[in-house]
Amino acid sequence: MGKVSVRFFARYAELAGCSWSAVNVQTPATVADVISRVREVFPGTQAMPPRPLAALNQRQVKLDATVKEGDEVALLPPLSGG
Amino acid sequence: MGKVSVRFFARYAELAGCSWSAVNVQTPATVADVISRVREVFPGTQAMPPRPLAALNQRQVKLDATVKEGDEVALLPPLSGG
Amino acid sequence: MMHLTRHRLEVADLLAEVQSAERGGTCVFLGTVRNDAGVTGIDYTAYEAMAVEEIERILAETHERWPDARVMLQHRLGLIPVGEASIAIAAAAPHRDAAFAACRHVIEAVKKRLPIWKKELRGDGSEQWVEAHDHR
Amino acid sequence: MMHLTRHRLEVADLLAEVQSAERGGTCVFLGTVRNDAGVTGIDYTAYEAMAVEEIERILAETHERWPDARVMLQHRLGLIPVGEASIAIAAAAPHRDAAFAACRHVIEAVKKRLPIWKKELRGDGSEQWVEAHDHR
Repeated sequence: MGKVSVRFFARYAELAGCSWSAVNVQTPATVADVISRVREVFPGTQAMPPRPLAALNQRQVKLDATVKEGDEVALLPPLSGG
Repeated sequence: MGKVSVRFFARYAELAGCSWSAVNVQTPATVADVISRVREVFPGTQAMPPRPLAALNQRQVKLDATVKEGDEVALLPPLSGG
Repeated sequence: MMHLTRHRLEVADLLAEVQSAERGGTCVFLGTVRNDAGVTGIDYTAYEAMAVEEIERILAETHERWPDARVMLQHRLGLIPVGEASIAIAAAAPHRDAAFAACRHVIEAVKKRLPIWKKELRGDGSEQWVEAHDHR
Repeated sequence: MMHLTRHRLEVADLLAEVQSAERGGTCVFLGTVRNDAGVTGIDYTAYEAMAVEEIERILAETHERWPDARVMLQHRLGLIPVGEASIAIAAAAPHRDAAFAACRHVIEAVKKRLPIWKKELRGDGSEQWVEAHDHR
Protein backbone atom coordinates (compact mmCIF):
# COMPACT_ATOMS: atom_id res chain seq x y z
CA MET A 1 0.00 0.00 0.00
CA GLY A 2 1.20 3.49 -0.75
CA LYS A 3 0.01 6.93 0.27
CA VAL A 4 -1.15 9.29 -2.47
CA SER A 5 -2.03 12.96 -1.98
CA VAL A 6 -5.44 13.95 -3.26
CA ARG A 7 -6.64 17.45 -3.99
CA PHE A 8 -10.18 18.61 -4.64
CA PHE A 9 -11.09 21.86 -6.30
CA ALA A 10 -14.13 24.08 -6.62
CA ARG A 11 -17.38 22.07 -6.54
CA TYR A 12 -15.53 18.82 -5.91
CA ALA A 13 -14.02 20.31 -2.75
CA GLU A 14 -17.55 21.06 -1.59
CA LEU A 15 -18.62 17.47 -2.39
CA ALA A 16 -15.61 15.99 -0.58
CA GLY A 17 -15.89 18.41 2.32
CA CYS A 18 -12.16 18.98 2.09
CA SER A 19 -9.63 20.27 -0.38
CA TRP A 20 -6.48 18.37 0.46
CA SER A 21 -6.18 14.82 1.78
CA ALA A 22 -4.41 11.51 1.23
CA VAL A 23 -5.60 7.98 0.52
CA ASN A 24 -3.88 4.61 0.69
CA VAL A 25 -3.93 2.50 -2.45
CA GLN A 26 -2.12 -0.56 -3.70
CA THR A 27 0.74 1.03 -5.71
CA PRO A 28 1.48 1.16 -8.53
CA ALA A 29 -2.11 2.10 -9.23
CA THR A 30 -3.94 4.05 -11.88
CA VAL A 31 -5.63 7.39 -11.43
CA ALA A 32 -8.92 5.51 -11.81
CA ASP A 33 -7.97 3.31 -8.84
CA VAL A 34 -7.27 6.39 -6.75
CA ILE A 35 -10.64 7.86 -7.74
CA SER A 36 -12.43 4.62 -6.73
CA ARG A 37 -10.76 4.77 -3.33
CA VAL A 38 -11.67 8.47 -3.04
CA ARG A 39 -15.34 7.65 -3.64
CA GLU A 40 -15.25 5.24 -0.70
CA VAL A 41 -13.45 7.57 1.69
CA PHE A 42 -15.38 10.71 0.71
CA PRO A 43 -18.91 9.52 -0.10
CA GLY A 44 -19.94 13.01 -1.26
CA THR A 45 -17.61 12.58 -4.23
CA GLN A 46 -19.85 9.83 -5.59
CA ALA A 47 -21.71 12.80 -7.14
CA MET A 48 -18.68 13.50 -9.33
CA PRO A 49 -19.09 12.31 -12.94
CA PRO A 50 -17.96 8.73 -13.67
CA ARG A 51 -14.79 9.96 -15.37
CA PRO A 52 -13.77 13.31 -13.88
CA LEU A 53 -10.87 15.37 -15.21
CA ALA A 54 -7.73 14.57 -13.26
CA ALA A 55 -4.20 15.84 -12.95
CA LEU A 56 -1.19 13.86 -11.78
CA ASN A 57 1.61 15.92 -10.29
CA GLN A 58 0.16 19.11 -11.78
CA ARG A 59 -0.33 17.84 -15.26
CA GLN A 60 -3.63 16.74 -16.80
CA VAL A 61 -3.64 12.97 -17.46
CA LYS A 62 -5.92 10.20 -18.59
CA LEU A 63 -7.45 7.97 -15.96
CA ASP A 64 -5.17 5.04 -16.83
CA ALA A 65 -2.02 6.99 -15.92
CA THR A 66 0.19 5.22 -13.38
CA VAL A 67 0.32 6.58 -9.84
CA LYS A 68 3.26 5.92 -7.50
CA GLU A 69 3.54 6.41 -3.78
CA GLY A 70 3.90 10.12 -2.94
CA ASP A 71 2.26 11.34 -6.14
CA GLU A 72 -0.38 14.07 -6.12
CA VAL A 73 -3.70 13.37 -7.82
CA ALA A 74 -6.03 16.32 -8.32
CA LEU A 75 -9.69 16.06 -9.24
CA LEU A 76 -10.78 18.91 -11.47
CA PRO A 77 -14.30 20.06 -12.27
CA PRO A 78 -14.78 21.17 -15.89
CA LEU A 79 -12.29 24.00 -16.46
CA SER A 80 -13.69 27.49 -16.79
CA GLY A 81 -10.72 29.84 -16.70
CA GLY A 82 -10.33 33.09 -18.57
CA MET B 1 -15.40 75.75 -68.17
CA GLY B 2 -15.66 75.05 -64.45
CA LYS B 3 -13.28 75.43 -61.55
CA VAL B 4 -12.35 72.27 -59.64
CA SER B 5 -10.34 72.20 -56.41
CA VAL B 6 -7.31 69.93 -56.51
CA ARG B 7 -5.43 68.59 -53.53
CA PHE B 8 -2.06 66.87 -53.49
CA PHE B 9 -0.77 64.76 -50.65
CA ALA B 10 2.55 63.40 -49.42
CA ARG B 11 4.94 62.72 -52.33
CA TYR B 12 2.49 64.12 -54.87
CA ALA B 13 2.49 67.45 -53.02
CA GLU B 14 6.27 67.47 -53.37
CA LEU B 15 5.97 66.71 -57.11
CA ALA B 16 3.34 69.42 -57.61
CA GLY B 17 5.15 71.93 -55.44
CA CYS B 18 1.84 72.70 -53.77
CA SER B 19 -0.82 70.96 -51.77
CA TRP B 20 -4.00 72.82 -52.64
CA SER B 21 -4.90 74.46 -55.93
CA ALA B 22 -7.65 74.71 -58.54
CA VAL B 23 -7.80 74.00 -62.27
CA ASN B 24 -10.29 74.93 -64.95
CA VAL B 25 -11.79 72.07 -66.95
CA GLN B 26 -14.72 71.67 -69.30
CA THR B 27 -17.44 70.42 -66.92
CA PRO B 28 -18.93 67.92 -66.53
CA ALA B 29 -15.58 66.17 -66.76
CA THR B 30 -14.12 62.93 -65.43
CA VAL B 31 -11.48 62.61 -62.75
CA ALA B 32 -9.14 61.47 -65.54
CA ASP B 33 -9.76 64.76 -67.37
CA VAL B 34 -8.87 66.70 -64.23
CA ILE B 35 -5.68 64.69 -63.85
CA SER B 36 -4.69 65.40 -67.47
CA ARG B 37 -5.16 69.10 -66.84
CA VAL B 38 -3.17 68.84 -63.60
CA ARG B 39 -0.24 67.28 -65.48
CA GLU B 40 -0.17 70.32 -67.77
CA VAL B 41 -0.40 72.93 -65.02
CA PHE B 42 1.98 71.17 -62.59
CA PRO B 43 4.62 69.50 -64.78
CA GLY B 44 6.20 67.80 -61.76
CA THR B 45 3.07 65.66 -61.46
CA GLN B 46 3.91 63.95 -64.74
CA ALA B 47 6.00 61.70 -62.48
CA MET B 48 2.79 60.42 -60.89
CA PRO B 49 1.74 56.96 -62.11
CA PRO B 50 -0.54 56.87 -65.18
CA ARG B 51 -3.56 56.04 -63.04
CA PRO B 52 -3.07 57.48 -59.56
CA LEU B 53 -5.50 56.86 -56.72
CA ALA B 54 -8.01 59.67 -56.56
CA ALA B 55 -10.77 60.87 -54.26
CA LEU B 56 -13.73 63.00 -55.26
CA ASN B 57 -15.26 65.04 -52.45
CA GLN B 58 -13.44 62.94 -49.85
CA ARG B 59 -14.40 59.57 -51.18
CA GLN B 60 -12.16 57.27 -53.21
CA VAL B 61 -13.45 56.95 -56.80
CA LYS B 62 -12.51 55.43 -60.13
CA LEU B 63 -10.99 57.71 -62.73
CA ASP B 64 -14.17 57.77 -64.83
CA ALA B 65 -16.20 59.37 -62.03
CA THR B 66 -17.98 62.56 -63.06
CA VAL B 67 -16.67 65.88 -61.75
CA LYS B 68 -18.85 68.99 -61.50
CA GLU B 69 -17.85 72.59 -60.96
CA GLY B 70 -16.86 73.20 -57.33
CA ASP B 71 -15.94 69.57 -56.65
CA GLU B 72 -12.74 68.63 -54.85
CA VAL B 73 -10.43 66.12 -56.52
CA ALA B 74 -7.60 64.73 -54.38
CA LEU B 75 -4.61 62.83 -55.74
CA LEU B 76 -3.45 60.17 -53.34
CA PRO B 77 -0.14 58.30 -53.28
CA PRO B 78 -0.46 54.61 -52.33
CA LEU B 79 -2.08 54.55 -48.89
CA SER B 80 0.10 53.55 -45.97
CA GLY B 81 -1.89 54.31 -42.84
CA GLY B 82 -1.87 52.35 -39.66
CA MET C 1 5.75 39.31 -13.90
CA MET C 2 3.49 36.95 -11.92
CA HIS C 3 1.00 35.00 -14.00
CA LEU C 4 -1.56 34.81 -11.21
CA THR C 5 -2.48 37.82 -9.15
CA ARG C 6 -5.19 39.01 -6.79
CA HIS C 7 -4.79 42.61 -7.89
CA ARG C 8 -6.41 44.52 -10.74
CA LEU C 9 -4.87 43.73 -14.11
CA GLU C 10 -3.08 46.66 -15.70
CA VAL C 11 -2.79 46.61 -19.50
CA ALA C 12 0.11 49.05 -19.38
CA ASP C 13 2.15 46.60 -17.33
CA LEU C 14 1.60 43.81 -19.85
CA LEU C 15 2.44 46.09 -22.76
CA ALA C 16 5.70 47.04 -21.08
CA GLU C 17 6.59 43.34 -20.90
CA VAL C 18 6.06 42.57 -24.58
CA GLN C 19 6.60 45.68 -26.67
CA SER C 20 9.91 46.67 -28.20
CA ALA C 21 11.24 48.72 -31.09
CA GLU C 22 11.34 45.61 -33.34
CA ARG C 23 7.71 44.69 -32.74
CA GLY C 24 5.35 46.86 -34.73
CA GLY C 25 2.09 45.03 -33.98
CA THR C 26 0.57 44.35 -30.59
CA CYS C 27 -2.67 42.50 -29.89
CA VAL C 28 -4.25 42.54 -26.45
CA PHE C 29 -7.15 40.45 -25.20
CA LEU C 30 -9.06 41.27 -22.04
CA GLY C 31 -11.72 39.03 -20.57
CA THR C 32 -13.99 40.89 -18.20
CA VAL C 33 -16.79 39.79 -15.89
CA ARG C 34 -20.17 40.19 -17.56
CA ASN C 35 -23.39 41.16 -15.80
CA ASP C 36 -25.25 38.05 -16.96
CA ALA C 37 -28.59 37.40 -15.22
CA GLY C 38 -28.02 39.24 -11.98
CA VAL C 39 -24.33 38.40 -11.65
CA THR C 40 -22.51 40.98 -9.54
CA GLY C 41 -19.11 39.33 -9.54
CA ILE C 42 -17.24 36.08 -10.02
CA ASP C 43 -15.03 34.40 -7.48
CA TYR C 44 -12.09 32.75 -9.25
CA THR C 45 -10.15 29.91 -7.67
CA ALA C 46 -7.28 27.97 -9.17
CA TYR C 47 -5.10 24.96 -8.69
CA GLU C 48 -2.41 27.56 -8.52
CA ALA C 49 0.79 25.53 -8.87
CA MET C 50 -0.62 23.66 -11.86
CA ALA C 51 -2.08 26.82 -13.39
CA VAL C 52 1.30 28.52 -13.31
CA GLU C 53 2.96 25.51 -14.93
CA GLU C 54 0.23 25.29 -17.55
CA ILE C 55 0.56 28.99 -18.36
CA GLU C 56 4.29 28.54 -18.80
CA ARG C 57 3.69 25.58 -21.08
CA ILE C 58 1.19 27.57 -23.14
CA LEU C 59 3.60 30.50 -23.47
CA ALA C 60 6.48 28.19 -24.40
CA GLU C 61 4.39 26.48 -27.10
CA THR C 62 3.31 29.89 -28.39
CA HIS C 63 6.91 31.02 -28.55
CA GLU C 64 7.84 27.91 -30.49
CA ARG C 65 5.11 28.53 -33.03
CA TRP C 66 5.64 32.31 -33.33
CA PRO C 67 9.31 32.79 -32.42
CA ASP C 68 9.28 36.52 -33.20
CA ALA C 69 6.34 37.19 -30.92
CA ARG C 70 6.57 37.98 -27.25
CA VAL C 71 3.50 37.12 -25.21
CA MET C 72 2.48 37.77 -21.62
CA LEU C 73 -0.56 36.58 -19.72
CA GLN C 74 -1.99 37.40 -16.33
CA HIS C 75 -5.02 35.80 -14.72
CA ARG C 76 -6.63 37.41 -11.72
CA LEU C 77 -8.01 35.29 -8.87
CA GLY C 78 -10.41 36.04 -6.04
CA LEU C 79 -13.61 38.04 -6.23
CA ILE C 80 -13.77 40.13 -9.39
CA PRO C 81 -16.64 42.58 -9.75
CA VAL C 82 -18.62 42.98 -12.98
CA GLY C 83 -16.73 45.02 -15.57
CA GLU C 84 -13.24 44.22 -14.28
CA ALA C 85 -10.82 41.96 -16.11
CA SER C 86 -10.15 38.38 -15.05
CA ILE C 87 -7.57 37.78 -17.76
CA ALA C 88 -5.24 39.93 -19.83
CA ILE C 89 -3.06 38.69 -22.69
CA ALA C 90 -0.66 40.84 -24.69
CA ALA C 91 1.20 39.63 -27.79
CA ALA C 92 3.68 41.82 -29.67
CA ALA C 93 5.38 40.81 -32.91
CA PRO C 94 7.13 42.44 -35.84
CA HIS C 95 3.93 42.09 -37.90
CA ARG C 96 0.28 42.01 -36.96
CA ASP C 97 -0.58 38.53 -38.28
CA ALA C 98 1.59 36.90 -35.65
CA ALA C 99 0.41 39.26 -32.91
CA PHE C 100 -3.26 38.43 -33.54
CA ALA C 101 -2.63 34.72 -34.01
CA ALA C 102 -0.47 34.31 -30.92
CA CYS C 103 -2.92 36.26 -28.75
CA ARG C 104 -5.87 34.22 -30.00
CA HIS C 105 -3.98 30.97 -29.57
CA VAL C 106 -3.24 31.78 -25.93
CA ILE C 107 -6.81 32.62 -24.96
CA GLU C 108 -8.13 29.46 -26.62
CA ALA C 109 -5.53 27.35 -24.79
CA VAL C 110 -6.33 29.08 -21.52
CA LYS C 111 -10.03 28.30 -21.87
CA LYS C 112 -9.28 24.64 -22.50
CA ARG C 113 -6.40 24.01 -20.16
CA LEU C 114 -6.13 26.29 -17.13
CA PRO C 115 -7.29 24.67 -13.89
CA ILE C 116 -9.32 27.66 -12.81
CA TRP C 117 -12.94 27.75 -11.69
CA LYS C 118 -15.59 30.40 -11.41
CA LYS C 119 -18.32 30.82 -8.88
CA GLU C 120 -20.87 33.40 -9.92
CA LEU C 121 -22.22 35.64 -7.19
CA ARG C 122 -25.66 37.12 -7.73
CA GLY C 123 -27.35 40.19 -6.38
CA ASP C 124 -29.88 38.04 -4.48
CA GLY C 125 -27.06 36.45 -2.46
CA SER C 126 -27.05 33.16 -4.37
CA GLU C 127 -23.87 31.58 -5.69
CA GLN C 128 -23.29 29.10 -8.50
CA TRP C 129 -20.30 27.25 -9.91
CA VAL C 130 -19.87 27.79 -13.65
CA GLU C 131 -19.21 24.37 -15.14
CA ALA C 132 -19.78 24.78 -18.85
CA HIS C 133 -17.16 26.31 -21.08
CA ASP C 134 -18.32 29.79 -21.81
CA HIS C 135 -17.65 31.49 -25.10
CA ARG C 136 -16.60 34.85 -23.90
CA MET D 1 -13.36 60.88 -28.94
CA MET D 2 -11.38 62.33 -31.87
CA HIS D 3 -10.29 59.77 -34.46
CA LEU D 4 -7.18 61.74 -35.43
CA THR D 5 -4.85 63.20 -32.85
CA ARG D 6 -1.36 64.59 -32.55
CA HIS D 7 -1.02 63.35 -28.99
CA ARG D 8 0.16 60.02 -27.63
CA LEU D 9 -2.47 57.31 -27.89
CA GLU D 10 -3.75 56.05 -24.56
CA VAL D 11 -5.14 52.52 -24.50
CA ALA D 12 -7.04 53.25 -21.31
CA ASP D 13 -9.00 56.01 -23.05
CA LEU D 14 -10.04 53.68 -25.86
CA LEU D 15 -11.01 50.95 -23.41
CA ALA D 16 -13.21 53.41 -21.55
CA GLU D 17 -15.04 54.13 -24.82
CA VAL D 18 -15.86 50.52 -25.68
CA GLN D 19 -16.08 48.43 -22.54
CA SER D 20 -19.26 47.83 -20.58
CA ALA D 21 -20.75 45.31 -18.21
CA GLU D 22 -22.39 43.43 -21.12
CA ARG D 23 -19.18 43.05 -23.10
CA GLY D 24 -16.99 40.29 -21.71
CA GLY D 25 -14.32 40.23 -24.43
CA THR D 26 -12.13 43.08 -25.57
CA CYS D 27 -9.50 42.97 -28.30
CA VAL D 28 -7.03 45.80 -28.76
CA PHE D 29 -4.61 46.34 -31.62
CA LEU D 30 -1.70 48.74 -31.43
CA GLY D 31 0.51 49.57 -34.37
CA THR D 32 3.82 51.03 -33.28
CA VAL D 33 6.73 52.52 -35.19
CA ARG D 34 9.44 49.91 -35.79
CA ASN D 35 13.17 50.61 -35.85
CA ASP D 36 13.63 49.21 -39.37
CA ALA D 37 16.99 49.97 -40.98
CA GLY D 38 17.97 53.08 -39.10
CA VAL D 39 14.46 54.51 -38.80
CA THR D 40 14.19 56.86 -35.82
CA GLY D 41 10.61 57.96 -36.38
CA ILE D 42 7.81 58.29 -38.91
CA ASP D 43 6.07 61.50 -39.87
CA TYR D 44 2.39 60.76 -40.56
CA THR D 45 0.29 63.07 -42.70
CA ALA D 46 -3.34 62.61 -43.68
CA TYR D 47 -6.06 63.94 -45.89
CA GLU D 48 -7.71 64.67 -42.60
CA ALA D 49 -11.29 65.39 -43.57
CA MET D 50 -11.44 62.30 -45.76
CA ALA D 51 -9.64 60.15 -43.18
CA VAL D 52 -12.22 61.07 -40.55
CA GLU D 53 -15.07 60.23 -42.91
CA GLU D 54 -13.42 56.97 -43.92
CA ILE D 55 -12.90 55.99 -40.29
CA GLU D 56 -16.56 56.67 -39.61
CA ARG D 57 -17.55 54.57 -42.60
CA ILE D 58 -15.31 51.73 -41.44
CA LEU D 59 -16.75 51.86 -37.93
CA ALA D 60 -20.31 51.98 -39.26
CA GLU D 61 -19.70 48.95 -41.49
CA THR D 62 -18.12 47.12 -38.57
CA HIS D 63 -21.12 47.90 -36.41
CA GLU D 64 -23.45 46.58 -39.08
CA ARG D 65 -21.53 43.32 -39.28
CA TRP D 66 -21.00 42.87 -35.52
CA PRO D 67 -23.94 44.75 -33.97
CA ASP D 68 -23.09 43.70 -30.41
CA ALA D 69 -19.54 45.00 -30.67
CA ARG D 70 -18.44 48.52 -29.88
CA VAL D 71 -15.28 49.65 -31.63
CA MET D 72 -13.10 52.73 -31.35
CA LEU D 73 -10.11 53.77 -33.40
CA GLN D 74 -7.55 56.53 -33.06
CA HIS D 75 -4.78 57.33 -35.49
CA ARG D 76 -1.95 59.61 -34.47
CA LEU D 77 -0.48 62.11 -36.92
CA GLY D 78 2.77 64.07 -36.95
CA LEU D 79 6.21 62.80 -36.00
CA ILE D 80 6.01 59.55 -34.02
CA PRO D 81 9.23 58.19 -32.52
CA VAL D 82 10.18 54.52 -32.72
CA GLY D 83 8.27 52.42 -30.19
CA GLU D 84 5.25 54.70 -29.92
CA ALA D 85 1.84 53.83 -31.33
CA SER D 86 0.53 55.34 -34.56
CA ILE D 87 -2.79 53.54 -34.35
CA ALA D 88 -4.92 52.05 -31.60
CA ILE D 89 -8.11 50.05 -32.10
CA ALA D 90 -10.28 48.64 -29.32
CA ALA D 91 -13.22 46.32 -29.89
CA ALA D 92 -15.40 45.05 -27.06
CA ALA D 93 -18.21 42.54 -27.49
CA PRO D 94 -20.21 40.10 -25.39
CA HIS D 95 -18.01 37.26 -26.66
CA ARG D 96 -14.43 37.10 -27.81
CA ASP D 97 -15.03 35.88 -31.38
CA ALA D 98 -16.70 39.14 -32.32
CA ALA D 99 -14.14 41.23 -30.45
CA PHE D 100 -11.22 39.65 -32.32
CA ALA D 101 -12.99 39.66 -35.68
CA ALA D 102 -14.15 43.28 -35.44
CA CYS D 103 -10.72 44.49 -34.34
CA ARG D 104 -8.99 42.62 -37.14
CA HIS D 105 -11.51 43.84 -39.69
CA VAL D 106 -10.88 47.45 -38.72
CA ILE D 107 -7.09 47.30 -38.98
CA GLU D 108 -7.30 45.60 -42.39
CA ALA D 109 -9.74 48.25 -43.63
CA VAL D 110 -7.53 51.01 -42.25
CA LYS D 111 -4.50 49.68 -44.10
CA LYS D 112 -6.42 49.60 -47.36
CA ARG D 113 -8.54 52.70 -47.11
CA LEU D 114 -7.24 55.48 -44.88
CA PRO D 115 -5.68 58.39 -46.78
CA ILE D 116 -2.65 58.58 -44.53
CA TRP D 117 1.00 58.63 -45.55
CA LYS D 118 4.26 57.91 -43.82
CA LYS D 119 7.63 59.51 -44.26
CA GLU D 120 10.38 57.56 -42.56
CA LEU D 121 13.05 59.61 -40.83
CA ARG D 122 16.46 57.98 -40.46
CA GLY D 123 19.29 58.55 -38.05
CA ASP D 124 21.52 59.81 -40.88
CA GLY D 125 19.10 62.66 -41.55
CA SER D 126 17.57 61.12 -44.69
CA GLU D 127 13.83 60.89 -45.24
CA GLN D 128 11.75 58.59 -47.39
CA TRP D 129 8.08 58.24 -48.25
CA VAL D 130 6.73 54.75 -47.59
CA GLU D 131 4.70 53.79 -50.62
CA ALA D 132 4.24 50.05 -50.39
CA HIS D 133 1.63 48.53 -48.13
CA ASP D 134 3.47 47.21 -45.17
CA HIS D 135 2.35 44.15 -43.29
CA ARG D 136 2.74 45.31 -39.79
